[in-house]
Amino acid sequence: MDFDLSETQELIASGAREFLAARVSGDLVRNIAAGTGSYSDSWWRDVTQLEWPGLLVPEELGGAGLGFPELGALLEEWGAVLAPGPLLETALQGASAINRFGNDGQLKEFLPPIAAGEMIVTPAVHEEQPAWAHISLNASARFINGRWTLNGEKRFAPFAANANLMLVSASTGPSADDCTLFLVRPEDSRGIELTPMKTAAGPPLSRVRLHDVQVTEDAVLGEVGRGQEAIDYLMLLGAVGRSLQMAGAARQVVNMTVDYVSNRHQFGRPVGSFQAVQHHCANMAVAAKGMALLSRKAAWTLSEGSNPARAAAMAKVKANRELPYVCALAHQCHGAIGFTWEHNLHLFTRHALHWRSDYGDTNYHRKKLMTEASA
Amino acid sequence: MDFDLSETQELIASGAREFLAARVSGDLVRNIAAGTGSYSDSWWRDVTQLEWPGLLVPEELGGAGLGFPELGALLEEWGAVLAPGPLLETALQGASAINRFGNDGQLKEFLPPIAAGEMIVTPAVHEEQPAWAHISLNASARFINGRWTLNGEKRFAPFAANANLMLVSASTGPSADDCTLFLVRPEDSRGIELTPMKTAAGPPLSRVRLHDVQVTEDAVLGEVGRGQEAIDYLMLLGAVGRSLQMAGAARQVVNMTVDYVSNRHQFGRPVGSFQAVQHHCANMAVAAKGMALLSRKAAWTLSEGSNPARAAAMAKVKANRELPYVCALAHQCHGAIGFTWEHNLHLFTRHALHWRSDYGDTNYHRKKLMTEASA
Amino acid sequence: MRFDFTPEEQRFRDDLASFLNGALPPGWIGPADESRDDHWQLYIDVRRGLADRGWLTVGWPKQYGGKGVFPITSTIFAEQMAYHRAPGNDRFGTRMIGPTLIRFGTEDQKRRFLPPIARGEVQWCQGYSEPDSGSDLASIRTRAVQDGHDFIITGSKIWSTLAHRADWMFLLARTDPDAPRHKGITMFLCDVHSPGVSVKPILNMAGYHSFNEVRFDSVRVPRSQVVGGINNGWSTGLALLNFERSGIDYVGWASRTLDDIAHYARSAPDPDSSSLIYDPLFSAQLVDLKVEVESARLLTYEAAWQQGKGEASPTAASISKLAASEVNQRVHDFAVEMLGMYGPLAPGSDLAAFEGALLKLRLFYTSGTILAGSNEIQRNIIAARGLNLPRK
Amino acid sequence: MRFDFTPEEQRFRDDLASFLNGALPPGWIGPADESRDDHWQLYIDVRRGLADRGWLTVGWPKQYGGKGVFPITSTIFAEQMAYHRAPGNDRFGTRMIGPTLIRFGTEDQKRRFLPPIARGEVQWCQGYSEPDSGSDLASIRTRAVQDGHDFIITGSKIWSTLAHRADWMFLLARTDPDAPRHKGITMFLCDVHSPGVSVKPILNMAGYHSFNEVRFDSVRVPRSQVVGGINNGWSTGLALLNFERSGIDYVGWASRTLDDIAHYARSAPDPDSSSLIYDPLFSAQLVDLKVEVESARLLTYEAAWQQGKGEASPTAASISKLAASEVNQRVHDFAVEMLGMYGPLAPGSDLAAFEGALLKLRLFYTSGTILAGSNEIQRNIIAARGLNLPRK
Repeated sequence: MDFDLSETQELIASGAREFLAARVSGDLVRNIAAGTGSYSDSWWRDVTQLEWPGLLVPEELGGAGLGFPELGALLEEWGAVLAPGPLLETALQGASAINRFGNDGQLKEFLPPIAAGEMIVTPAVHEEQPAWAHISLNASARFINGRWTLNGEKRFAPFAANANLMLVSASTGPSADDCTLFLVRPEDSRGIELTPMKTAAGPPLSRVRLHDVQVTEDAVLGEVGRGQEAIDYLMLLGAVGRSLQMAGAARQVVNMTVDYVSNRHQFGRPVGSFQAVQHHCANMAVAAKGMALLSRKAAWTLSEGSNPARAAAMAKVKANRELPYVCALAHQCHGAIGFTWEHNLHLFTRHALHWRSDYGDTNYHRKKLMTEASA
Repeated sequence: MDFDLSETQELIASGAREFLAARVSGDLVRNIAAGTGSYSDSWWRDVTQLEWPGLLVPEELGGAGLGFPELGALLEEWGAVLAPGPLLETALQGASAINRFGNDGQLKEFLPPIAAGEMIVTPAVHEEQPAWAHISLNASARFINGRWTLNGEKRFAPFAANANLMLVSASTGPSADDCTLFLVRPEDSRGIELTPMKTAAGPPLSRVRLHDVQVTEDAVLGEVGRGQEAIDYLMLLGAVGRSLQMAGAARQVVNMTVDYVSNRHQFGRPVGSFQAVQHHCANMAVAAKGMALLSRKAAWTLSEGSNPARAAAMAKVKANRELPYVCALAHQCHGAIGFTWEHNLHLFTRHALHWRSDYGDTNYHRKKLMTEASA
Repeated sequence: MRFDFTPEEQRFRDDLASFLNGALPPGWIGPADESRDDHWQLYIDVRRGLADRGWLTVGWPKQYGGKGVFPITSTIFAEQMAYHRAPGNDRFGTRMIGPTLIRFGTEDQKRRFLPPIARGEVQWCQGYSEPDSGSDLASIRTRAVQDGHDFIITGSKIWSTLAHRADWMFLLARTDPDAPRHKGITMFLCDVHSPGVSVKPILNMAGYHSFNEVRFDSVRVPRSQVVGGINNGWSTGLALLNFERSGIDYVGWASRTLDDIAHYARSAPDPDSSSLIYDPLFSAQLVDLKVEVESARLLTYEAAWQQGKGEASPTAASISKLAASEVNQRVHDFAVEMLGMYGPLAPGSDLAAFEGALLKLRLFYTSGTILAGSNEIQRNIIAARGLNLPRK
Repeated sequence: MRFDFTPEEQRFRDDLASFLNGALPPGWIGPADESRDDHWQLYIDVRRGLADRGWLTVGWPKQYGGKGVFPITSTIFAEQMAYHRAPGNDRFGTRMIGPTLIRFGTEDQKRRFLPPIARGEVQWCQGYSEPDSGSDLASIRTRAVQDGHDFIITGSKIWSTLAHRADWMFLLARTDPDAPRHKGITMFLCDVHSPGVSVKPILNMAGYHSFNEVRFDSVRVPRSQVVGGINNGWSTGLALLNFERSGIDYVGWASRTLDDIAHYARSAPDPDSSSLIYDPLFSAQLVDLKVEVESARLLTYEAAWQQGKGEASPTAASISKLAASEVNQRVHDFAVEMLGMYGPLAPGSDLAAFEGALLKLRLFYTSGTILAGSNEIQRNIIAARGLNLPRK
């Protein structure tokens, strides 16, 4: 075992801390949460300058060729400041899924622009039910005259309005398992209609309606009818990535709270000198540290370990439980000031609610672990 | 709503407090928990002098003709001192089940001696699985030549060695529902063999082996093949009675703990002046009070309300959760001294573990509530 | 000992429920946002309708416009209002300053201030906390300086719910800066429209305007509007908090949301079961919360019962507030979680379950364990006053 | 960053497990009751067997009989010992006084005391707490008065685990009664068989004898057996506690019992399912605990990792002890509850599941959140030293 960040990981984390502290303000996040702000192209351009989208892309395709723990170190910092932007979707899900399931042509077509920061990827895989529910898809793709025609509606597609590559799942056969994942470029495709879904916080989401969207045979990622494996992989990556973001957010909430209670005075002494407040803070710190370790283990397991689904489920269950708990204790420690819109604390609470629901809610991951425990 | 004990309830409770404080020592309970002490006849004789076993028996049959809340007020005090003795079994389960399911002859035969303190009743209804599991019985009764012959093994019969009336369930038909409850007098019956089951605490339990035990037709309580209803009633009564005992025990643990932390000094001040300890005590007090109200409501519902099974399930779930929690916090507040055999605190912990397992464990009662919630 | 309502109580409960079902817009999900004019109008209409039936102040003595019934009935009232997420329950008037005036007010004050509250004609708000005085209320710095028959008030109050809609505020101000901190405080009644009063909105974390900061710039208040005696505001002010402190609103809110989510679960699809309600991981959590809500409800009614007997135990009220505010948070957190990806969708999204109301409530009820004495303070009170644990 | 063991660590873990499987009686459920002569003999045999392989003190420097490996290996050792519920792990010698002597001892002390520990020939015990000094260790009253080359010790120590089997005790005693309370304390090594030492058993709540009260009636200890300097016992004593403090034993115990109860559940009948393991209310709790045990395990290994780097953070150890001792209690409470009516059956009952061991452990582990610094104290440490929260 080795709990230290490697030199590379440490470099990435400290660089990210510095950049993000300067660039991500509470107001940026708050305005997005209010639906009044928007995702900013210039800020994302600066992110791409740091070559973060290509961390996982092989060096020969223009990326940094690093592993999940390296991107994980970044995602923790990304989560700590609630940074808005399609990093998880592009750098983790997009790059990895294409790298794993794509053919040579697809690798060469998509990974270099991802690494160069020119391509934003989003998974458009949920429908009325989330993709991890394994319920048969309503969106369908039919192969006619050498082209696939997609129809249906996907929901909860993050950053879809900014994406120039969508990973769209559609039914390609009679059984629930007959599904296929398509690489769809919205710019080149007619018939894609986006509607924003207003959220509490977290990434901006869209409904994606597909009206006779036509793509070529080359747009199939992996094999026709074998899309479930790729979808499961996207969900797995999402769960690990979210857990890392949540661990970073928890650490940040602990720090914010410690700062506040150290300086706020009541009854002639710092609030943080009361044992009840001290124990709240201690409980928060223990929870945040446990989250960090389980999510880092999940990231490491993706790269090198066995049974990543189990490690991811543990990390996400832990994160789903603890981040709302950490935020609740933080609110107790902050008192009324933390209950205001102007204060940043509720942005963490809002993200906690969003993040625990996507890429597998608590009971979904518990059930995965239950199935394994009774096997 | 009226949360006051009635005058009668208050008289019963205060009389019980006084009597039990004088008569039930920690050593008495501890020795029974160690398996080295035994249930004392003289102590039980004194209990019967107070006419407690007949609280629920109609006045015309020699009892006090009171209701469940009155017996409940007593059971709380009984639980508070962990009093050993078959009060719940005789006064609550025995008297009520016979009163409800017995015919005139049975009422006249059994209730007067119960009220007079001459008859100790025990339910012998569990087998390998508890009676509330509704699994088909292995013990069987066959009707031959005008008599029933019972064979099989019952387990977990409380105070069986002292009982002169056993309520024995046996299968009387091919289906799992075909069961019958028999009134068996061990003194008059051959073929009953008792083996003690060593327990952590709580009532002494026995395995009851039945070898061709013969009883007359009059021994059937209620109707042949309709015993499940009576068994369910015994379980319901047991759940309510236990919840009341557990509520009393929780109150006592709070009091013990408050006393201790008020007097124990560390760091030059009473331990009970530390905010962490104060909050533990506050949490214990809230839990104990909630237990008391839910279990009293369950007792009242038995007498006068609707859906007593629901009220009982709520009371027992609450008691099963909170009494171990209250004891755990009490141990935290007591520190090492509470971890010794000589200290009384662990007797409460031991009883908590026993009591939460009988008359419906937590998940059993949760499932009852779940079934109702989804109906 | 009895755990059901009397026939009169039951009838009141039913009548109130049917009034509310008629008074609220069809399909009302709530909660009200009183900064919206349509919701504020609804608030006024409901408040007036309740007053017309004598229900708004049902627990008050008859001579002041109440029905003089036992506090259990007031508790039923508050529970039903909360269960319906109904606006119009002016708790600052009916549950806080009203009972305080009944106990501590002068005859003139009672005659002047109580009837308008009972008639549902005025709105009150509270002026206790200040930017630097939260849990430590005795540290307030708002000054009131005597000037002839008046006092001149200067300072700042914060977290004043509904101050932007209020007619009157009761507030605490320091009248003797040289006295020990608990001794120099006085309670005043102040017309919010007086010259020098300015109200600044504070947006809450759920994204709407309920709180305000209220500034007092040499605001003149006649001496006749002192409640409970000059420099006696600490004990008057604490008595008022005890009138306020109850878990009943939380109990009503929590019960409603549990019913809502159970209803939702009956038709919500579930990957593993025919519907979410049959998913044991869902229903096990549901029933655990039901047990806790029932426990909090009984604790709350018991506190009201004690109060009705004249044994107003600060501990019973604290226990009720503590238990109820915590289970209410758990219930709303559970509800939003069980809505899955639809849970965090915001009001305004066409796919948001319950029009986003449960999310909004989940966020809003974060305040329940903080306001009206944080739950840490409640635990201190229970330990010190209920269990007599040593202070040092 | 890596989360697996190195091949050497993995080999050590496997070798240790197979040694234990051979050394323990077939079907060993544990726990050992060292007051029983047969169990004590097993303890000695296992301790010696471990020592023969160099494993008992595997983390010590080579010159003192260890293998000088990284603390991760010591942690693997402790986890496996706990998982097997194996006796023979003399943590007072190997994890407490040993590392203390390596850091603070004189060369003579190291030569005299370390090899017998490494060879598994002696048993140590601890003399810290006193009847009136529990959490407040600095208030100890046991006196040590200098008399020529010796000290004369008088007083009473309590909660001394295994003192009835021990050869030596390390203890704290007050050598300067006039100094501030943290300044006049000294650590001594005392032969338990010295004249004037008497050991009185204390039965624990699980019903067996593990603790003792140890009285010192003018016990003579040579000055050469002072550790870390006269009047310097407070810092030496705290350093020793930091060596001790780890959650790893709890992690091992909890993992084993979770495995046991899962194994039991595979064959246990269940009213609603084919077996208990398929009851979602059972398995949901099981996996929740697995997550928490895994979290505690990682926290514990991380603390060892930091220690191995020479960055012995008191906070990491406190966090590990806090998390692990609490989940261990939850695991054992869960296990006994899941055994249903068989859970509370005591050792000696032929129907008791696991021979009553889980009940006994459930009761015994009540101590885990109290001993070695109560978890309240651990939270204080985390707040003060880890988060730098203000003291006043």
